[in-house]
Amino acid sequence: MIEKKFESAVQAVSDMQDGATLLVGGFGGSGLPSHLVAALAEQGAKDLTVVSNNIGAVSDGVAALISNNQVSKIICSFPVGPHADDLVERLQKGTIELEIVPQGTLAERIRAGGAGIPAFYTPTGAHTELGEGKETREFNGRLHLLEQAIVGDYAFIKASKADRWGNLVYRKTMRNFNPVMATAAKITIAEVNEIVKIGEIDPEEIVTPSVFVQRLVQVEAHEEGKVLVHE
Amino acid sequence: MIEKKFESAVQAVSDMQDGATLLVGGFGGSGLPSHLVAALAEQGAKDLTVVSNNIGAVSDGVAALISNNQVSKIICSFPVGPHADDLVERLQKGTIELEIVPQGTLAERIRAGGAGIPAFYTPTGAHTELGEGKETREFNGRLHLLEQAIVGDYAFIKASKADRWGNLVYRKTMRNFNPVMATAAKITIAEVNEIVKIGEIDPEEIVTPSVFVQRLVQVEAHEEGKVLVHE
Amino acid sequence: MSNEQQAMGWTMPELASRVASDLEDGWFVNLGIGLPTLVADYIPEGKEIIFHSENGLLGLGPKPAPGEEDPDLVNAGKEPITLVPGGSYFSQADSFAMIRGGHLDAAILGAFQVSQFGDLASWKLPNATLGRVGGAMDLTVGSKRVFLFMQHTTKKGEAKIVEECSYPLTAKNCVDRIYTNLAVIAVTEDGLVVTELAPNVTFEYVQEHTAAPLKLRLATVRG
Amino acid sequence: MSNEQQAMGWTMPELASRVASDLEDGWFVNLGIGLPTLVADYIPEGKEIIFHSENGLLGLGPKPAPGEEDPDLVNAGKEPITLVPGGSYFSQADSFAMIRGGHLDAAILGAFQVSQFGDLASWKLPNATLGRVGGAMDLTVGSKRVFLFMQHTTKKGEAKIVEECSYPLTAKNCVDRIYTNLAVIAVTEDGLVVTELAPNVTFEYVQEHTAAPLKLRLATVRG
Repeated sequence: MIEKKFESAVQAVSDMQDGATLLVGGFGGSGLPSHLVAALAEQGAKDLTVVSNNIGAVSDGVAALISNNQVSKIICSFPVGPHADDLVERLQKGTIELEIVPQGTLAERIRAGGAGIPAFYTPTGAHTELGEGKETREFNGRLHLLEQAIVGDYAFIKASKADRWGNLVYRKTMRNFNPVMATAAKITIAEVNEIVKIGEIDPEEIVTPSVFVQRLVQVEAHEEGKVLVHE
Repeated sequence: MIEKKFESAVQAVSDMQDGATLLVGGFGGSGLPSHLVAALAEQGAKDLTVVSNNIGAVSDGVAALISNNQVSKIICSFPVGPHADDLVERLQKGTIELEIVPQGTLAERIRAGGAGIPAFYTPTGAHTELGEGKETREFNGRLHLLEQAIVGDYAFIKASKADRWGNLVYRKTMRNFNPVMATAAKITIAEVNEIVKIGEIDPEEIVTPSVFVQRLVQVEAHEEGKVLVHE
Repeated sequence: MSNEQQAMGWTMPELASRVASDLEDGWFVNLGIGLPTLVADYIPEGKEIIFHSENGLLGLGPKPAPGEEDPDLVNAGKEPITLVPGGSYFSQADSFAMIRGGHLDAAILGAFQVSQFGDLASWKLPNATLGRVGGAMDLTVGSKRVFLFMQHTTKKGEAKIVEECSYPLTAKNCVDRIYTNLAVIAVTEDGLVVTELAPNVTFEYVQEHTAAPLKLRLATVRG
Repeated sequence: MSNEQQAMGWTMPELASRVASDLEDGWFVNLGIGLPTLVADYIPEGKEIIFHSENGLLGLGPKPAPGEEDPDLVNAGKEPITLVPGGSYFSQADSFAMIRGGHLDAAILGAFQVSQFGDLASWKLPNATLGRVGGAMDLTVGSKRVFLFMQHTTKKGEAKIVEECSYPLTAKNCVDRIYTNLAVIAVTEDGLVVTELAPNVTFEYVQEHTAAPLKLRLATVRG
């Protein structure tokens, strides 16, 4: 019988190794799997490559792992925010590497990773410093960059509801990077507010089919009306 | 005020020009926009390039346009079925061109067309006759083909329900190529069984957001229990 | 000079209203973080404009009433928002497929600099350690029209409309129209063309605060 | 000889049961059109195997009762099917992202020919005007494991397991295991290895009906 539920976030991340590549969902605090991030901070795996859209928007996101010296490389689109100081300091010391990627290219590289597409061309970033050193090619008279897929060893994602097989639904803009990161890791761990019986989620409403989720952790929903992103 | 509904399938296709590229959704008879196809057969535009997964599975699909001599090129994955005779005859006469594309590559080329990705690499079809003449490249020690996006002038798709803005939901495996083709045409025409008021479709359930649909036509649902695909 | 200049012409709400009047019924429009979000408040009655937020929704509505904020419903600036009836949610991959695939009728964005060729610089200050690219590069290459919504000069009074951008580029040759407190300027193959002047602003004044050559070709007064 | 040979060893339902016993609890499995669909009927109790159908669903269930067919619910062979609780629907792009992205634990497919290197030919007869590629090329390059489910020879008694495929290839070096009415054969770096023989079938008989060298290395009898 399929059982993907782990008793705690700490248990779900316990086998993470130094040097792993980790995808972390969320857009700032919205849809951020903060319990999994906290568990990883406790677990202590180091030398991580972390892929996440925003770094520094909230204190309980990837910023916590940076402050904890667990991260050697960041791939993101928006490394700016009230909690980016430790990132800036480590960049200046040269103890962390930063790769800034346009948000759509970041999403597409992750989608490609999940979809078995090793590389694709995009017009985004051509003629800019983010395109420097990348292979280019013209299509329809327009310059494009060759971009490579991103695949994670682990993905931490957040959803509102799951069933035992790992089917997931989200709430509103909580989706953001979560459904796409779910497809692109060897082990996707979903932090959810509710686990319901098989068959209780309408098959037409499932956003992330069960095949993409390896582990589930149930956590408390954040308090009603508490906006996590404004600290 | 946004109003995408046309009075009839005939009106919705009336401006189609000779030489247009047309994407037709459906997988055999499942999710096939048969009223739009019939309207186009009546309208008579010729020299069409038609992109559709199955050719010949059902009589009221693209096979009808081929028999009507409206098609000069077919791009599909499965040109075989009880209604493929006219295709075979025209291929032998050399009056129609056929490009067979693996189903996943077909879906991905259309998705790329809708997503602004002009080309991508896939392992599918490497070392096969369908890959002959295509640019190849190794990634991770494995041979890949460079595949180009497909964009349509029109897409004919089928959905079960729409609202005035063009948001769409589907029924079961009716989805197949419909949501992806909806994204990849200049003018997407959706044949739907029901048009409901704005706000009546749960935003979490919308599969094709309104931005991808330019025209709507309401048609009768096929008869309960009638399996169109077994003729 | 700066504050004096920035006080000239249209106020930002007036400019938002001016931009809103150019959006057409049924358009799908992305509003950049900051000033451009003002535009949503000035859509004329009877026009349906559907706003896109790149974090994954179509149908961005007004700010929620105090106490009604939902942490799972935010815009690209991570501020609480609402969804209008007819709105929808989708993932980042789908949101940027929409953007890059050319499905948005317009993106209304801010700018550090814009060149006479429509090159845009908006994501990074020169010599900054960090840039904040977010969705800016995708929106500028993908949207059918890119409109800038900005003060005509910097707070220090420096020209933002220039011959060549000296700041890191967001995209080349992508801007279609520039709305500033002083004027509406079209980017054409023929260079920058002032098509409208704010009340009590002369063409000469606009040219004086612009570091690229301008032409004057006033559009017929809109009904 | 042909009918005699095809009557030897396991019947197709027995073979389906044999394949089903090798599928592991929790696997996501695609069953090719035709014979392989038999496997779904023989999953041992207590094992949860989730079947994928490339036209866009996970959780393929048994055939509907007569009169209960739904034209909007079909499998990749366009036959009416059902969905089990926990199943889901998705588009072709998502379905093949799942396939090509390596998310399926196994694909169980038919074959015209398979070579000693695991090259597969399954989509087109030599010199045919038309081929029916469908999802075969994606499934073979994308699935974690490719199992063939087939008669050991053609109806005419010709070997289907060959040194080099003479039919157009579906994919190179993609097959992991071959289940036929005569034997279970693993494709290894060391060549084709018979790991199990059907009742009353000798290794020599299998070799005689196979146009590529076989090795014998019987697996321990399964509990």
